[in-house]
Amino acid sequence: MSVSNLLENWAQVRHEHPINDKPHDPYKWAMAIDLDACTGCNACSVACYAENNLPVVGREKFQHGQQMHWMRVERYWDEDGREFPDQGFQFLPMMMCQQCEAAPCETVCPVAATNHTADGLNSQIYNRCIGSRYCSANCPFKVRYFNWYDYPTTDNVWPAEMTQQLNPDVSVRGKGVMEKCTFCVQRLSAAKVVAKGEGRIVREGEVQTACQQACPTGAISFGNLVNPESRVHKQWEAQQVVLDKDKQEKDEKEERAVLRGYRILEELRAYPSVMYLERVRESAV
Amino acid sequence: MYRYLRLPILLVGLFLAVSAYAANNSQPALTTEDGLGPQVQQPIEFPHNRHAGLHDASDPNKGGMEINCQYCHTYARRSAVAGIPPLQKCMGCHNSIDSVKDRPRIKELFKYWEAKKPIPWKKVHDLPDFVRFNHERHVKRFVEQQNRPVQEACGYCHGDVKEMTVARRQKPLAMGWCASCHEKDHPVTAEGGTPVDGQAYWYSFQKPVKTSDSALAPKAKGPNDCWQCHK
Amino acid sequence: MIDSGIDRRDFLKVLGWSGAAVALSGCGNTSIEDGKETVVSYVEANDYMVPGIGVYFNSTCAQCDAGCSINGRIREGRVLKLEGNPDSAINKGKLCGLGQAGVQHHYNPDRVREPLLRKGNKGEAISWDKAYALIAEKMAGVQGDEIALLSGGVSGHLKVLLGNYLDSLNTKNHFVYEAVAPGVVRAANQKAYGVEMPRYRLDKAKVILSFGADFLGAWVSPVHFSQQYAQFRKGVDGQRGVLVQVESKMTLTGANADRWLAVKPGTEGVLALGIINALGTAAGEVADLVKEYSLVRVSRETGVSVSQIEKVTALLKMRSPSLVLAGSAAEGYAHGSQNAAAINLLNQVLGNVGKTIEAPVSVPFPQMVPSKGNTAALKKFNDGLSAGKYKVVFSFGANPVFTAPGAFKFKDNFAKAGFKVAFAHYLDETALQADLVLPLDSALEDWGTQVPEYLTEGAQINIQQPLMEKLHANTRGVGDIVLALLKQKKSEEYKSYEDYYAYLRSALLQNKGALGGGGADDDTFWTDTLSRGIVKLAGSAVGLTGHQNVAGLKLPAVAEENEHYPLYLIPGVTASLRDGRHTNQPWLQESPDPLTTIVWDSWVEIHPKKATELGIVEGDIVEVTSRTGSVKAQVYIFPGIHPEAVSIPVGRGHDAMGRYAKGYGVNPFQIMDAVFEVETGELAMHETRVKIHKTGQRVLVVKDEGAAGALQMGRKIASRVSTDQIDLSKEV
Amino acid sequence: MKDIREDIAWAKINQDVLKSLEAPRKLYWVILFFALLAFGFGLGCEVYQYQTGMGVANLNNPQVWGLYIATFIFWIGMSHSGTLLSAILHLMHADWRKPIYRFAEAMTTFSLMTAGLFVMVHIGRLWMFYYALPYPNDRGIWPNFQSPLLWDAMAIFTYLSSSVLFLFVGMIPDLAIVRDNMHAGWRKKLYTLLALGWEGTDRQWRNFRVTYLTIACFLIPLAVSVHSIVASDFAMSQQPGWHVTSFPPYFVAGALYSGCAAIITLFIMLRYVFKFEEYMTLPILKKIVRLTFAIAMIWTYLNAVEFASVWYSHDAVSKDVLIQKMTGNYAPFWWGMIFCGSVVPLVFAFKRFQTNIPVLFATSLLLNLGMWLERWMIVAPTFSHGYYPWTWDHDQWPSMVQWGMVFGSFGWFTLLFLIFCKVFPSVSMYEVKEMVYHRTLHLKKSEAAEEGAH
Repeated sequence: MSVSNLLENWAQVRHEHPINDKPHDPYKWAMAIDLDACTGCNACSVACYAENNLPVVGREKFQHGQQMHWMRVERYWDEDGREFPDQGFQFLPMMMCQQCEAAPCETVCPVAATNHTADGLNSQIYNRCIGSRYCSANCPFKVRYFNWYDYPTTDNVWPAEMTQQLNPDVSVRGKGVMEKCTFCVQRLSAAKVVAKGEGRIVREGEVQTACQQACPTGAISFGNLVNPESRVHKQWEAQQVVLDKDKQEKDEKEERAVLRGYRILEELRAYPSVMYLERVRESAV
Repeated sequence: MYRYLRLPILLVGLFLAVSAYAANNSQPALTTEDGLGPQVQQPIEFPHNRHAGLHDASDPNKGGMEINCQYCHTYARRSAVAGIPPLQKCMGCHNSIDSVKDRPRIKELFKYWEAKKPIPWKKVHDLPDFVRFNHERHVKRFVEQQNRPVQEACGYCHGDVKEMTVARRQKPLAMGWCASCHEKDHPVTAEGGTPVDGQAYWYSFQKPVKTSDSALAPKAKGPNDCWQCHK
Repeated sequence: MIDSGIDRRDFLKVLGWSGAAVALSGCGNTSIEDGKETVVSYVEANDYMVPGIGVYFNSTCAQCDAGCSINGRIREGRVLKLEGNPDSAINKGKLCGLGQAGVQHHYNPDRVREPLLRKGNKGEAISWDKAYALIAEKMAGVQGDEIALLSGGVSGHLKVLLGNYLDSLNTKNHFVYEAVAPGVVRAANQKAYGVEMPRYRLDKAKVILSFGADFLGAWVSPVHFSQQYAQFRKGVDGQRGVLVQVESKMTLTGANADRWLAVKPGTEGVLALGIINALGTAAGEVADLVKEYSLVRVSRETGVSVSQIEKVTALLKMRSPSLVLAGSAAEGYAHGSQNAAAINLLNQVLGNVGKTIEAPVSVPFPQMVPSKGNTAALKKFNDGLSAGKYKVVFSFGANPVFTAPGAFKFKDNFAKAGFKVAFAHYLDETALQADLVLPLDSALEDWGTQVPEYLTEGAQINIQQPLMEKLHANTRGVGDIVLALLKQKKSEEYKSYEDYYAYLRSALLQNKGALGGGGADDDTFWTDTLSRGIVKLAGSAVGLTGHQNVAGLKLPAVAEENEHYPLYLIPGVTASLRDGRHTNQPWLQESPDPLTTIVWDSWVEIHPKKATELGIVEGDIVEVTSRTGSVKAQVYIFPGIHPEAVSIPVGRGHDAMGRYAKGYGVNPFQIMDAVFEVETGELAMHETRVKIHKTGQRVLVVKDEGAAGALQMGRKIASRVSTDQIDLSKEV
Repeated sequence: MKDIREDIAWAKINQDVLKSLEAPRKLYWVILFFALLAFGFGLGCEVYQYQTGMGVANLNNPQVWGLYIATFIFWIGMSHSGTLLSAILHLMHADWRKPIYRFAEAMTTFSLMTAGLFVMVHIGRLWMFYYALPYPNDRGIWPNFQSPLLWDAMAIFTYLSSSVLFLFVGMIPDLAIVRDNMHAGWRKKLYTLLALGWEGTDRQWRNFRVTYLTIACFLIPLAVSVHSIVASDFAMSQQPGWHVTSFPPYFVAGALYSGCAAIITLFIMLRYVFKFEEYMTLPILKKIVRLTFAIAMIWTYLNAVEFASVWYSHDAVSKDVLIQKMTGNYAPFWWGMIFCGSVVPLVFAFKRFQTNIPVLFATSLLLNLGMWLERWMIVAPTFSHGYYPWTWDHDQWPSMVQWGMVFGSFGWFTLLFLIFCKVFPSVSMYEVKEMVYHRTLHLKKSEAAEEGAH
């Protein structure tokens, strides 16, 4: 505590993003999301509401853009003058917090309510947040959601009966704090406690995020990027996407890469932990 | 002009001194008069001293029975939440202890049992809802790994329960208090990979120590990110 | 999972659960509180019941008829979340959004909690004894055929019990009604394959040509199909499956297609025959039938370009096996059977029967096989009502006042019935018209068995069991109610069953051998069954015919342009709201429609070309008028719809049901004309013609999509690549 | 024309200025009333927002800051000209500043106080704002010293405290005059206390001069840094339209600009309300107007630099934001800003308008409006048109609560300012005397020279 602590901590504050001098070990949680498998069914989004105590804000507030869904299922189509979007839509399953390694939100928070964990997550401490919303202002993906109202006491958000559905492992957020996707950190820490009790690290497949668990087509893989056995690791490797690059080597070659892994707004050097796989369309029809 | 400034200088100085002192002596004081923690009204005035207190050889009716904390509070070693023993646990013994069946508190107990109604115990050690505290980890570490006496291990946070009747909260259970322990007396071995070598994250209770065989298990003291305890 | 021998029913009774255990304080409370909250405490606890640790119980999802098995997470006696049961062959551990919202059905604040008896315009709470006595009283002296029961699809022991009850009443008037059901397709399949629902093997197909079958959204068994779809996309021996969707209004499946073909409404059959002709492999009768469907003619009638038809044909020729599906868009016309027959014929010509269309298995207990709901039943029921035939009417599992087409004037006819009893979860539109409302347990409190209509690997009986103590003391399981009513008639026969649970238990134990529990003792078998939540049965394969009689197959001439009502109204069935029975679950209301991203409201989808023609922009309130009636709703300009059609989603527009449903959106059923499919008598849902005009009002459409709409503005966000540019073989 | 009449008697100066503490025109009370009304309304809005949640401001997910931060920058900016007049011109020995620097310095202080309010108002959990202060605590946690917002808070606090000190120190000799001319009563006690025992001895004067000069020197870099740091709030972020290197000078220029415009407005008001025609003369006004014109042109230039650097960069996203500002929903406001900020000041180029009070009053108000729009146009379009198109906003119009607080802030500022002018001498008596004295000397000298020449 005291001044020595201040000075020491000061010196330690987020030197650089962790991958520069030492890779994460033993955990670095990451995702790979396959746009080709995603059907846009929204099961992941509902799972997130159920798992993370997200308030349903209702029509009025949704209209004002005050919705609280931690993940958005976005859909795009080509507007190139064709009469119909006859190659279907592109669904972006889940635009949620990308858990950036060099997160723009972390540096700007005046009270350090959001910061990096050793597992490579971008943590958000609700109780420390004062609601300056600077983090949201600086988030390129705009995936941080602010509690514009006191949802727990707002009519019809959680009527008495529905409070019983709330997950006790996740805080219910009051007004004036920022929140965002946590990669279901409550599940991660529960898994880590179990693993620690047995003196090992969390195994592949032992922990799933709520969205991943719900996804009927298995479009989402989540796991420990450090673990070479993990599906996520294999996918990132196969797609030649490297965490600490703002431009992947495969993209620098002249001909187009035959691989479809990419990260959104990679060039901003936030080093997101979520890799997406391009949607594929048959060329023969 | 100086005489007009004396008072402000004095006040500012006083404030700085007091706050520096307070920060270095970081135990928020308990506010009760007797210093034994706030009293909580429970449906049955449960005598912890009678159950867990020291055996009194001279008068068996006075002393305690030295029952291990974990005999009743079994959940503490199995779950993050300690919970409260089910009524069935009480009845397991009291069904066969005829000598005390006529005591008012035991009668009350039987009333609940016969009505099959759980006893509405009040929480004494009630952490704020956003705190993630894990009993299991602490019991495992102190009792199972370090072989410390159960009462000592539990007592770190729960105080000297064997001396109490109804449990009272003797420790502040505030963040600074948790940190004071984790930083000074009971460093936690982090599983490998916690940041070492000047490469820490925003908040760590103490600067991580680099060990020689860092590839295996670098040691850091205390939880090193906020999400360990905040949910 | 349960592994001890405890009887689930007992444990639930002694569970010391108090609802007040949840704190909502979240962030506000930063200090320690002393003695404010009560500890969750039990009277008795099992080994697996540890505070702070979730317990999982298996049950069956009741949000739709697909029969997914669920795995409910329970903490401190409260069910928190539903997940898929990995052991189920249907959903294999996955669950859709609708299914997950089941907890909101359970905890819904608008559930009916007491039996209600109509007193003028109000319901008066009465006791169950009084309610049963009242039913007995009203039933006295009423002839069997004056009693009718309208229900949704039922299966399992409930069906058996219900059948027994109807027999005891001496009535055959059981109308099984589902507002959105593949009734015509079932009939067409029966003709083409000899079964109503074959097993579709999407995962084995290399090409899927789907005529409006929204198998990823709301068609038959979407979670199962989605998993097969994922497999299909990965491909058989590395070749990624190709999906071509033919429909007039883009569904979720259409949005995922490699090629989406906007077809003129009602001409799906023409296109199918045109493709058969273009394939050139058919002979005999079939060749005769299709020979007049030249590419030029088909293209003219359907609006699909010649080159596109050629490409699809070439693809079908090149890649085999393929799978052709006839879905709700094809069957929704007066000539729906013909459409479906033409499409099924394409399967036959392509030789898919037996390859990607497999024989289903039969369930060893035919009495438990689901009675499949359809809309023809509603018509019969409605006719009976309008003739004033029924003195006592029961209704459950359906909300006909809401979902009957406006042209039926169902509400008025329903009022003609003498005494109307509704078993209901909510005071929905139908319950509001009833004389007696009996409150039901939620699916997470109730016992039951269910046999899914669409079976995957082998047959199975799904077990539905309570995941937690009853939320409201005075609700009853539907089985318990039927049993109680049955006891009124046959008290001797059923008096040994204390309740439906006892009935279920003994019924299952009686057939222990057949259910695979041969050697086990009763308790072990029962506990095992409950802990698994599924009874898997071998079942025997049903014979599949691959030859369709094409004699009767004749497609009508393409419909004339309708001067007064120039547009087709396509009711959109969305994956989350379906026919609107779950609209009162706020997660579903707030879950954006995948295609338009609209929430909490209805909309009218119009093609941009049509919109420009009519001078309409997004957010305009338009009046959509059919011969039957009109509704007003906001416009969403959407390119995925044929310019000659408009679409309004069904499921919203409730004027009762609860706080999350009432007053949001409009109900397109209200303006639906009564046009029927010629062969089956099913309601032709796509045959309603409408006109639209602007009202002059404009609103801001409440949607998730931002001001940039569906554009990525040059950013690489959701990127797309065509198969010839990538190499999928090295992927994990 | 002369800046001030040389023959004005010292006693008359005292008398005129002291009169402003007693009997202003009726208009004073009218303005005070409206200021109170506006402040009350703003206060009501804040109470409502505090209790209900920030949502009532009609802020939303991309548009998280809205008018609060825009108005915050506006007030911070306004503070700069006080320092310009009182400190910079002091060092440059521009003595025409003397009759007007006092109120300008007061303006600095009060606009900073108003700006501080917006930081509070915009925070989601106002009751937890102390987390942002670096106070020692038992948890051992500190604010994030990396955050520009924290630099901001510190810079503003330092600037505010220095400005208050500067204002106060500069006022000591005048307070002594007031003390000496006051009848016994609470005000006399107040001035006695505040005058810190000033007796006008040589030693006191010497110390006074040194202190005043020191603070002035200290204040100048502070003023420049404060607005640079406010600019850093934006420039240090990653957002398109904000991430611009030229932001700090651009902000400082904007700040001086809006401050000068405000000085013109307040000059005209004070001159009328407190009958300061003798001291706040048209020639002085003319100088300020010319200064403002120069700054306006600098601002216009920096604006052009910013647009050009975006336009010729390869950053398509930033370019999009710029195009959006010019053509999108915000176009009327953006063009309004260009009109008010770059076209309207051209009026100042005409000599006959440089002393035309009605024209100047109207123009200065327009300039202020333009500068407020500028701040809004910096903040809002980036939010509603950021990196991620899916979140582009379609409902960004601020609600009554936001507008209420913007109006309320003007009320609050006016209130503080008017009270100050009524309680303290808003024209520096001792410095006007100095000025008159110097001019007289100068006059005498030149007369003597003239005579000598003859």
